[in-house]
Amino acid sequence: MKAVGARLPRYDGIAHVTGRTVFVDDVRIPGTLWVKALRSPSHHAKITKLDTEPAERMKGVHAVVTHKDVPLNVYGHLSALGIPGDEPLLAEDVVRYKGQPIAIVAAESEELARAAVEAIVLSLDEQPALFDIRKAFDPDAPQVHHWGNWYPHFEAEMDRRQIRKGDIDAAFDQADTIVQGVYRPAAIEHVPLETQVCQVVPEPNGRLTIYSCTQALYFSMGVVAAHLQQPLNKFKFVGGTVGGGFGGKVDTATETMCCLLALKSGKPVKWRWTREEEFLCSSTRAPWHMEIADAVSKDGWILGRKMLTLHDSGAYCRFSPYGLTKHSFHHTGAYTIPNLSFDGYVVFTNRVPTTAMRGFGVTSVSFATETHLSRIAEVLGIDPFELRLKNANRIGDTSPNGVVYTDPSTVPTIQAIADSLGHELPGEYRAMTPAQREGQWLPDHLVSQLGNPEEH
Amino acid sequence: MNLTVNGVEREVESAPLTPLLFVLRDELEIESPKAGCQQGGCGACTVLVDGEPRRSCLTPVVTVEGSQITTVEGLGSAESLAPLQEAFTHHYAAQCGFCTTGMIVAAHAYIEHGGGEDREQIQHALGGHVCRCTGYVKIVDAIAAVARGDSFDLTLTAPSHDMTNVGGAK
Amino acid sequence: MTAAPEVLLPASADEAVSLFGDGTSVTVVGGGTIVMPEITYGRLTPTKALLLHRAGLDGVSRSGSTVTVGATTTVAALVGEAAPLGPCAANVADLEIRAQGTVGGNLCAGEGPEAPRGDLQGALLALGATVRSAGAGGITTEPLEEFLPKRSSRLVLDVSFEEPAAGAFAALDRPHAHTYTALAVSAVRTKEGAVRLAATGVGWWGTRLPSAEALAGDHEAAGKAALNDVNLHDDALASAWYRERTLPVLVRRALAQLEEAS
Amino acid sequence: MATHKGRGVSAIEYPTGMNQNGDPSQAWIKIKPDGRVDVFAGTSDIGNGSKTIQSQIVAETLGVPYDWVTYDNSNTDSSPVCTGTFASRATFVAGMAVKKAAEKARERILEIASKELEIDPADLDVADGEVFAKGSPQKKISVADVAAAATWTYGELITGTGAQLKPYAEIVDPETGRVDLPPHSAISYAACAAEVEVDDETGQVTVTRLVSCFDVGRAINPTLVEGQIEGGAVQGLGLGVLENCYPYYPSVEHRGAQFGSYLAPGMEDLPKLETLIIENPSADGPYGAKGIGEMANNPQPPAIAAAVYDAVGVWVTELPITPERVLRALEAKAEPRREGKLVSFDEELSVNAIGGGALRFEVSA
Repeated sequence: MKAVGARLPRYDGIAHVTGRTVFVDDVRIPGTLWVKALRSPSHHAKITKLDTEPAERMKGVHAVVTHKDVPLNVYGHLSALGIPGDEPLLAEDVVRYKGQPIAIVAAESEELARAAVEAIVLSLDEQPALFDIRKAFDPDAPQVHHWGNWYPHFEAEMDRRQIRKGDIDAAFDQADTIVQGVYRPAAIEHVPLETQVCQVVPEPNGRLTIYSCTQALYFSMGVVAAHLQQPLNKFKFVGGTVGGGFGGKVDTATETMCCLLALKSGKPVKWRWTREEEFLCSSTRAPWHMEIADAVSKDGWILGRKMLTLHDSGAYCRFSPYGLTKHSFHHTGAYTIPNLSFDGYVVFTNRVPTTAMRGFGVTSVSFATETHLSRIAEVLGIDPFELRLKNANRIGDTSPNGVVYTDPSTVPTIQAIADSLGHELPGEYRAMTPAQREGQWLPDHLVSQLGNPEEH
Repeated sequence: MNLTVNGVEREVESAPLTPLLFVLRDELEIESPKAGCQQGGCGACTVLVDGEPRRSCLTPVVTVEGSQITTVEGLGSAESLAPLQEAFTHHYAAQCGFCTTGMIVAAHAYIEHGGGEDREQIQHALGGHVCRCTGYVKIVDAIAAVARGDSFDLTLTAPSHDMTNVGGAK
Repeated sequence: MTAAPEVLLPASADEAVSLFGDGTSVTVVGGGTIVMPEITYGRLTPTKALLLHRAGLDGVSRSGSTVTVGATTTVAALVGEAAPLGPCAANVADLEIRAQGTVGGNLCAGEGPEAPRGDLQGALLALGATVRSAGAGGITTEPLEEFLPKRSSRLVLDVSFEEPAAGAFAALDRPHAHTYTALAVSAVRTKEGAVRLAATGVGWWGTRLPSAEALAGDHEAAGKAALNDVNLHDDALASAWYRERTLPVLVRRALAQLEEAS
Repeated sequence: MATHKGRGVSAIEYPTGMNQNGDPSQAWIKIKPDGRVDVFAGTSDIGNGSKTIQSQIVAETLGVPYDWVTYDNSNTDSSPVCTGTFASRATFVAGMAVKKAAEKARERILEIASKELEIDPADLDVADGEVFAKGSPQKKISVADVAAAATWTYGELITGTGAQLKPYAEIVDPETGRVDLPPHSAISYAACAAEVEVDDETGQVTVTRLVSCFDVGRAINPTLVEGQIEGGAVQGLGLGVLENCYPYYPSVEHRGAQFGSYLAPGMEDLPKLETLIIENPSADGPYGAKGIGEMANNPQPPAIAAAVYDAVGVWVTELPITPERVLRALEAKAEPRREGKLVSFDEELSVNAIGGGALRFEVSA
């Protein structure tokens, strides 16, 4: 029988329903130490004193690790993409968000590890904190990041991501109406049912076996290897069975620290985040601030779009520059808009760093641009299905960065929704296909943006 | 202290206030109840205590001394699946699988108490169980199917000789 | 490592009272739904834990028109009661938590870390319930209003109320089975014809709404007046602003329900 | 009190694979002496079903039953590179890697079968675990016998390796954002309709129905695709009306640290979900598949926002659309500012007014 297209049973289905799937927390290793972290109680502060000795002296505490124990404490997870590192594995002289790890301990029980964390002496000099990305650019805003309050290292050391296409000023001159709006989706949690969890076993041959819930075994192995400055054959990542991820388990939030504790103590260690840590200290989806102004004609063509995006990156950049770039590439949504001017900034604040989450970079822009389109339909008095179909991207149209669309399905998906709701479309919209534009669907303003789909 | 877990009487040494969840997982090595939140908020740790669904993370072990504890292991096995296990498999009601065991145990109590196939009733009965993957649709489908008495053709199977897991087959 | 707490397992109400003593350093564990996470998360390290599951403090009894609810009666056991208590109990958390959480715990539930707890307090305040409790000074019986401020040092034995002529319960829609109610209003018409109103979610424990009661004949006016009786706060579930807008709505809805039920 | 009903729509697109590409996945396959198949890949299954999908792709490509395939993603010693399970790449990119590995193994199977059957490999096909001559299927040999022959007669191990990598698309002009290569592997599309009920006194929004249509390229396993769409729809519901780490954003006060105060959607929040799948195959995906896992939670929030407007006539453009935000909007009853040809909805939020002039976002009317 055919395997592709068939509703074959899940490979892991029987294991899941019988409770026999083994997640990281279910791996039993005798003699394992519990890990807990000393986390910053402050949103922004200088560390004036950090004394781990009282914890180290406690009976049953086998290792305490601070930034001094990390061979390469600051490593950029996306350095391969030209995004430099800014985030220390363990805080050095400053903490920039509440919950930031400062020191980690391994002890013989969870309770003891918690007590050891409490025994560490920490003194902080509180600094002014910044939470509002809209205020980050104010001259008197507190500086919250050593690079400044927004990411300055895009290509050519630009401090923003730009998209320019066509002639934006001409489009706004020609417009009958300009519709402007602001969109602000919230930070949300990934909420995997399995919290971050890791176990590390130091093997007799000097290798480390890392039981990990990472969504990306090799990526996380690369991160650990970089921090520890060791070759990949020093590590064996074991995992591949993850209790939900949604983007948050790309962060490699526990593995490196557990390796350091396993090496220092010479014993297996385990770190299972509490649900409260997961809610309060794990990275989130980013909050965004998006302003859109669309130049539209009275018959419903979108002639041009200006957009300004502020991405709340939290205290460090993690994957945010990547997310903003992806966001910019998709800021026209499923439509063809020939004239564009986009500026986007990755802005630092004193909240938990934000990271990838399902739909990374695009969930925000889909909300903004689609809600904006609904408003345009309302302003112009045009059926929202027809407005969308009219501007839908078609074969041969070009994307914001000049790439030709070869197989867009915007038209059939919209038609399918209209059908399922029993929404009557006029004949010309019912008959529309994604085929290359012609006739009434190729007005003058869309001619110059056309590309050749055969070349791609 | 003695507990009867999945029909087998077990002696336990954990301190009396220890949550049943950790007695099961850490002392008895019955790992199907999951430590999803330890706040009573997610249902991943739900087990049956004398047939009633209980959050094992909220239950001091001493309060269930002498009770019959049932986990998903006690409902059926890979070789002999319980109807709900068949239904969850057939309907793809598990994605990551982490909430699944708690869901099945709670659904078992729902069915045993005469619950029917009405979707709202199922959603109400299992309303405290969080699943982040499935959107719940297929979970409700599976429970409704069992309530209706559907039977499932599971002759078409995935390879059961190997369950790739963290750390290999168990 | 801290020593495991001493666990006290009374087999009768009398024994529970005697083991509780004046309550000093005793942590009472009813259903465990509130206490257990605190212990697990290391915020509460009991030296003595009094577990009530075998103390025989559960059950609902009726004597004439007086209803007495034992302290370890589960919230689930109240779901079938008349309004406002039944619907209020049904609105607490989810099926499994209701089957585990107890009335005593709900009354003694203090300031939750993120939102007010103790959803039943509103219904029982509206019912004019009295609480029988043990602790320093022996066993006392007092109105719930007077009990609430001292709840952390008392052991609840039972709570009693007179069956009302009619009752009503209105709450904000709960978007998720685990939330504490952001705001709820209970209303009661007593057999003598008086209207009693109370709310939860308008402060850190249940609150009577005397100003609203005084204007109960005019639902709109009563709703507005209710704002005089409360200290609204921001929390994880709702802002003071939002509670200010919706408390009058819920008072109005509860009074309308009450009128229908009467 | 009045409950108002409304309906809204949206249409979206989303790239498959990492933006700008450059994200490799690799796999290798070996065939046991009885023809059973071991697949080694480094793709984590986070519940999305990549173990199943990749096993199906291998079974299809090799022409063997699904339950002959054993899939091992358990560790980095035995499995090669996979950049990871994110960016909707587990089916599209990693699935392509296992397909290529299976194609190589299939070639070896046909070569050995060719020796056994004395038929040119080009004239052979394989299905249901048997290699047969095209046009005369009675001339056949089971894959099991081929594997046995490889092992015991020819002294060979049948393997195949595969790697998928689309080259990194450089931004060649940072002023305009132009790229030198397509920055995506494929683009998937979806449209959605939301129906809501809004209580105009409490502001409560209840989403009653979500209809979604996704172009999935090719549904390798239709039930798993439905599962992604349904799961995504409920996360989209959370984004739209429930979830918020910072209820008083930008303030960090009152963050919820419990399931009791962080409102991940529960079973009782479930609207009626309807899922439509259309298949417009991608030239670059395994069997035409695209990846839709991530975008599955993107179309609901704007459709819900439009539905709320349809119901009560206010635009709530901060997510989630909480009861409080609805009430505030109803109280403000803000009309857009109209000046010349400008229709401006959200003055007060604009960074025009803030930022000390460092950012300017000017729209000439």
